[in-house]
Amino acid sequence: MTSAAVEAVRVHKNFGPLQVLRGVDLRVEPGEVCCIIGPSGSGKSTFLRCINHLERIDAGRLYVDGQPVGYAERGGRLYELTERKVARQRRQVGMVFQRFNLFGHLTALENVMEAPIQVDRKSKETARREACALLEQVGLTNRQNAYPTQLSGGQQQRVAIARALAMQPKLMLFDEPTSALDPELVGEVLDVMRQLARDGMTMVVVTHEMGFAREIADNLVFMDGGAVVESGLPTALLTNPTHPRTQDFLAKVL
Amino acid sequence: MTSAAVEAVRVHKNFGPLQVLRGVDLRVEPGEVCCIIGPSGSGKSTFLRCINHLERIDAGRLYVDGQPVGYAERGGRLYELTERKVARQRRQVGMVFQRFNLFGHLTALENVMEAPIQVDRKSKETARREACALLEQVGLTNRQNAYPTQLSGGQQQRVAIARALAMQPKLMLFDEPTSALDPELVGEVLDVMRQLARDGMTMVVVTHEMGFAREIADNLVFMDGGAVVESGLPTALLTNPTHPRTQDFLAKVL
Amino acid sequence: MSLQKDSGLTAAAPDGEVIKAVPVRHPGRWVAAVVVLVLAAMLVHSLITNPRFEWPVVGQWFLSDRILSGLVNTLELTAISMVIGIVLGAVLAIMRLSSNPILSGIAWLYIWFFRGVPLFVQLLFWGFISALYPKLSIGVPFGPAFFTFSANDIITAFGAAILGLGLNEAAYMAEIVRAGIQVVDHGQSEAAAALGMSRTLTLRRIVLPQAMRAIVPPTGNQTISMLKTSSLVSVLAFPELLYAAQLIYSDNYKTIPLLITASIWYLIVTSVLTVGQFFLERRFSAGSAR
Amino acid sequence: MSLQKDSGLTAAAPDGEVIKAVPVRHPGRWVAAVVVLVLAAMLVHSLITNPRFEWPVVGQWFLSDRILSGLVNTLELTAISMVIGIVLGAVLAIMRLSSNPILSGIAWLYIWFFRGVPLFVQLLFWGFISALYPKLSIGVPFGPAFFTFSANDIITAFGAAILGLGLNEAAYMAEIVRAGIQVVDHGQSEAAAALGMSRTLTLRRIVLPQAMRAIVPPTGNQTISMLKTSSLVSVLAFPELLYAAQLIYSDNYKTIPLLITASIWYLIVTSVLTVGQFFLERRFSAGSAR
Amino acid sequence: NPTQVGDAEPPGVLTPLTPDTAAIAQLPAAVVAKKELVVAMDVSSPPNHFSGPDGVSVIGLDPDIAKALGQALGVRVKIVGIGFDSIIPGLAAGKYDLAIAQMSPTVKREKVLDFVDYFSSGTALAVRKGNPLGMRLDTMCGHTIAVLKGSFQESTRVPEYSAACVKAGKKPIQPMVLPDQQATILAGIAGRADGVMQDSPVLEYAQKKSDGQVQVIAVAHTSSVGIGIPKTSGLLQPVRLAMQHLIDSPTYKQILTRWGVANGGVPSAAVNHNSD
Ligand SMILES: Nc1ncnc2c1ncn2[C@@H]1O[C@H](COP(=O)(O)OP(=O)(O)OP(=O)(O)O)[C@@H](O)[C@H]1O
Ligand SMILES: Nc1ncnc2c1ncn2[C@@H]1O[C@H](COP(=O)(O)OP(=O)(O)OP(=O)(O)O)[C@@H](O)[C@H]1O
Ligand SMILES: [Mg+2]
Ligand SMILES: [Mg+2]
Repeated sequence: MTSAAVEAVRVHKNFGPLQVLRGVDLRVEPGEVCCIIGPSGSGKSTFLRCINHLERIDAGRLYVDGQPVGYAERGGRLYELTERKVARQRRQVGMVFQRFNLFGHLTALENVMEAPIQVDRKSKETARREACALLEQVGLTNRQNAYPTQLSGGQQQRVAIARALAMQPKLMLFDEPTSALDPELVGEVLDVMRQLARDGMTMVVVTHEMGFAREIADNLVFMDGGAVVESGLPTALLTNPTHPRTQDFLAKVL
Repeated sequence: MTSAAVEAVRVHKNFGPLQVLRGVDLRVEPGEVCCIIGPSGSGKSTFLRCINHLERIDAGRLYVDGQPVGYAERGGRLYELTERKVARQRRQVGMVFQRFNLFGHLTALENVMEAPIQVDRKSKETARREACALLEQVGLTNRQNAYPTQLSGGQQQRVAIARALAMQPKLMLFDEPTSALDPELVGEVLDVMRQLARDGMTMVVVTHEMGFAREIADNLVFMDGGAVVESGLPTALLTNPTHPRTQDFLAKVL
Repeated sequence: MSLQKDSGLTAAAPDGEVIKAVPVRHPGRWVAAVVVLVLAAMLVHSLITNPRFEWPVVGQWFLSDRILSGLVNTLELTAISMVIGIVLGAVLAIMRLSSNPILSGIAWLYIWFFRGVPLFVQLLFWGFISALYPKLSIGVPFGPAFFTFSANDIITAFGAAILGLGLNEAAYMAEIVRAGIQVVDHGQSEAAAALGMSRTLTLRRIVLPQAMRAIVPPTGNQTISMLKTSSLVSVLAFPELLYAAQLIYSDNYKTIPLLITASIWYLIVTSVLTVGQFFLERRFSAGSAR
Repeated sequence: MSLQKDSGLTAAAPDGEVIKAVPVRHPGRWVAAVVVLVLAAMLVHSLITNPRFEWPVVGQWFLSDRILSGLVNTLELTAISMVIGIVLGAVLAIMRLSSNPILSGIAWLYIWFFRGVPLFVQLLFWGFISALYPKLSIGVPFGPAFFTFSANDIITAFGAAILGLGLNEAAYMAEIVRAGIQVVDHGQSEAAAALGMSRTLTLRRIVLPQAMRAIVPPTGNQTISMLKTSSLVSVLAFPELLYAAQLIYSDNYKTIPLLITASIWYLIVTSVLTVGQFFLERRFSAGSAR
Repeated sequence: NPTQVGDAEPPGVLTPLTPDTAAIAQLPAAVVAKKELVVAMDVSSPPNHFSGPDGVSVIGLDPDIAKALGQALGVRVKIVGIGFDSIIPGLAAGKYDLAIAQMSPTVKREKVLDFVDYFSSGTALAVRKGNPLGMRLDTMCGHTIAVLKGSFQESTRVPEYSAACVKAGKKPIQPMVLPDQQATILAGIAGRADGVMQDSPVLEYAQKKSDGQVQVIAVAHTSSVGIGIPKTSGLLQPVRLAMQHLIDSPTYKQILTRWGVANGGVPSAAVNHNSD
């Protein structure tokens, strides 16, 4: 059996007294597109951040590609990874943040080129070529020399997507990647993601757009109160939710 | 004839060589809800920011409540307003920013209370009472003592809405007020806004959610390339766009 | 919003295994720690055993009237001139950032001049302003004078010290406050403006509190530095801590123990200020991600 | 994405009237400007006409060898000790922010000690270390020594000055750098981490460049301050600018004109540094909203 | 609050000086009016002028001379202990009337101030305990000698010795000019300097107080030091007369003896008697 791309087993995460994740169970197969929906504050972003070890989980087990995230497992014991090894683990995982977090002192193009040059040690020319191609893909060629403060919300979001893709990760974590995009662009981003899916990239996508989820997801997950309530094929889940909380949530979709 | 709540006459705005607004014409009647849709980078946010004089326009005329924004008109000439008078003008206009811009050093509750106390000189108790009521309306009672960095994206967005409403402005500018919200909450925010509309508040709402626009708008405006391309009743515009650019845009809506 | 009430969904299922991981070993750091500790031990050992430090002399002077009154003078000078420096510095920083070229020009000139001229010279200037301007007069510029004072009457040695230290400090504080203000995200003042807050109000309630994170540590530097800088006023024969020690050893030639005495006092005051800085920083880091 | 190509929509319509507004009048500011200008004019006038300034003496010494060589020494001292201070300070700041209690403890101790002890005492210590430890030895701590040197051979006066100034400066710079790093939004390092950048790389490429906006102005302060602070090394008989002037007037008693000479030089160097600071700030403000 | 003469008097009885009517007659009107002379000196150099045990008063040879002059001139004397750098600006500012601070008259300095001789001292060479380098006055060539900034040793003695060295084909002396008295002593003790050259009373006092950590090994030359008087103050003549009056009285000897510098007397109150 090949190991899952992401496997979460009863993952718990607290912020002080606040229990944010209360036993998340999830399995994402390689090459699968998994969409997570759920109400605001249900812990979707926190879960994505845990997958990337930006937050430490408090209990449970979380594996990416069969490896525990942030730890090495030997003889049933967990050993913290050194910072360098954590970085290497993260290298395989791309992330688009909900708040974008573009590097403020770099232009759009430089934002995309930075990691390929510094982490992958690509040459400047190669990095620039690839970055330009990515920016073109998301329709930003004409704003590539603007700094993040000079970009519109949707432009920033597209740079964030391009920046994550530039590292050619095996697994992509998208946190509401189309929240600032107009319907036209949502369609374009969807195209990009379909292409990535065809190329075999695994994706975990938090989204509020049901149409988007329906279009792209292999597996749709509904989270609430820090746990996975229900999951399944998008068409099935969206049309025939079994759990009352899911029914409730979907009933309110416009 | 009463003056329009917002009147834009051939408004131009450049950032250096980049012409962002190229003659925006728009009239919003008092009590009207005007939704603006349009592709990313078309100048929607910039236009909202101009209405609040956060950006200076370069040409054209922009009136709020019959007064030129940021200027006094006497004898056909424009006189810059003093900073104090600009502040008084802005006091009447509420704004929810696309990036929220919550005050980082204040909790959710303090964010909402700050302006009523400092600008309107309300007592602490009154301000707190009203703020709590607003936060309850957007479903945030349990997180009211969290700082912005401790809030999820959707929670931040709701605090931003509550903060703007706390000043009881005559005109509200919403820049994608539901981008980070799940469908359930979108419905709730829609309820809040409907109530505001019933109470006679004028609103200008930039949004990417067509369903939302259809539900709430009295007038729907399609912007592209820094100008208003087409406007009209939402049902009419969404179902029978006349301009090819609008048709194109709407065709791609999922 | 079901997050707060226990949703019951996870209660039934067995809980996840709590993460108990073996931390990363950092042998290099332990070696560093041991090296530092050994060095510190050697230092302390030699401090205690080296007869040249003459600890009995330190003990004898540590609480003497002369040292203590010097200490009080130092604290007084530092406190007053830092207050002047911080307040005036904040005003200058705001002027410097104003869009008005006149205000920002004046502030620039002030900062340039007072950072440029050595404090020592400034102190002498204020101390002996009467050498340059024996009479100060209020009146029409280049015209008749209405009142005339003797400069020596107005500016005492203490006044000269405070003027010199405070005005000089203001120039440095202005740069620190300016840096702090500039670092605060512009979106914060936009949001405040959109709520109808005036520029002053925005600065006071929104920008400065967030700027404090960048302002406090360098201000701590300046304050601790001022403790020691104030010893320059010895040129005006104002007996602060270090000068008191110098006067004592200039007679009894116990240079090293007396400098140690003064240094211990400076370390004590620095410790108190460092603790104060810690609490200030904590207070102003509310809401920041770390 | 039709923004860039001219959409043709607005071309046909007549263009909006360009905004030409009468700016707000600020009579108060003009009054302030006039007052400052008049004061400045009076100051300059009195500077030029007051015979006590003895401008001819200033002119005579301004380019003299002794003053110029003092200036060169000052520049040298300032440059070297600021480099030591900034580099060591950055290292200390990073140590201080490390999650490792050993590293951050060592940095804390360093900062506490070197901010606490007066620079004057530190300089005396390094300069006259042989009065305390005539022999320095390398060997087993508390055990036998392998090599033994005379302290005076290792630490020259210049070396002592650099050590004293540089080590002291590092403690202050550490606080400045720390403040700068802390101010950068945590999301920036998270984004870098998510891209697989190591902590060092993140610091170097992402955090520090943005921290510079908070770091540069206080560092400008420290550099300009160091220009003048370095005159404390006169206690090591090292003739920098101010001390050179003092030596001259202690011989010919032309105190005021020689202090003016030195001050003018300090002002000139400060101007150059201020310009440098301006360009550095501009360089690091790329991408910031103002 | 500048340091003033308090009650901290060292042992030894001084006969009060009688007023000198001739000198009083020449006092400028301003001084007569305020009946006070303000005398500036630094406070770093025992036994000449240093801080008394109370930390406030200035005691030593120079304060005693100042007080005696006050008695001769029939005015109060206020003694201000101040950093050296403040003395000249203070005189120019009219804050102080006179400087009695062991100033050696030179041609350059006489352009700024007038000087009336009141004392003379030799130059001493001191070294570390036990004289490990075997220093002598005639073996200083090539060695580092610590001197005080602005002292006669700095301006004249060491350059003279150094010139002699060069003339004899040896290496010149390396002067090490330090800003205060204690730094010169410390440089000697620490071995930073091979020897210290200072006024003999200063080094002898240091030898006593430092338990012999510095050791005076030679005393040579004598030169006079003067009371510094601003050129336009009109005080030159009255001070000269009063000083002569003091020199002629037994009080002068009593003062010198009291501070252990009995052989430092000058025969007359010479004006601008520079040693260049
Ligand atoms: N750093 C933090 N400290 C304390 N509480 C936090 C922190 N980060 C998140 N939370 C809380 O954890 C809960 C889950 O947050 P999270 O960001 O994961 O929600 P989300 O599902 O992504 O919501 P949204 O759809 O609104 O983005 C929220 O209640 C939030 O307030
Ligand atoms: N401060 C600025 N400096 C330079 N260009 C800017 C600035 N702000 C915005 N722009 C540019 O102006 C154009 C319009 O921006 P605006 O934010 O108004 O777009 P928008 O319609 O709100 O788009 P979105 O839907 O993506 O938020 C964009 O191309 C953007 O890059
Ligand atoms: Mg989220
Ligand atoms: Mg926008």
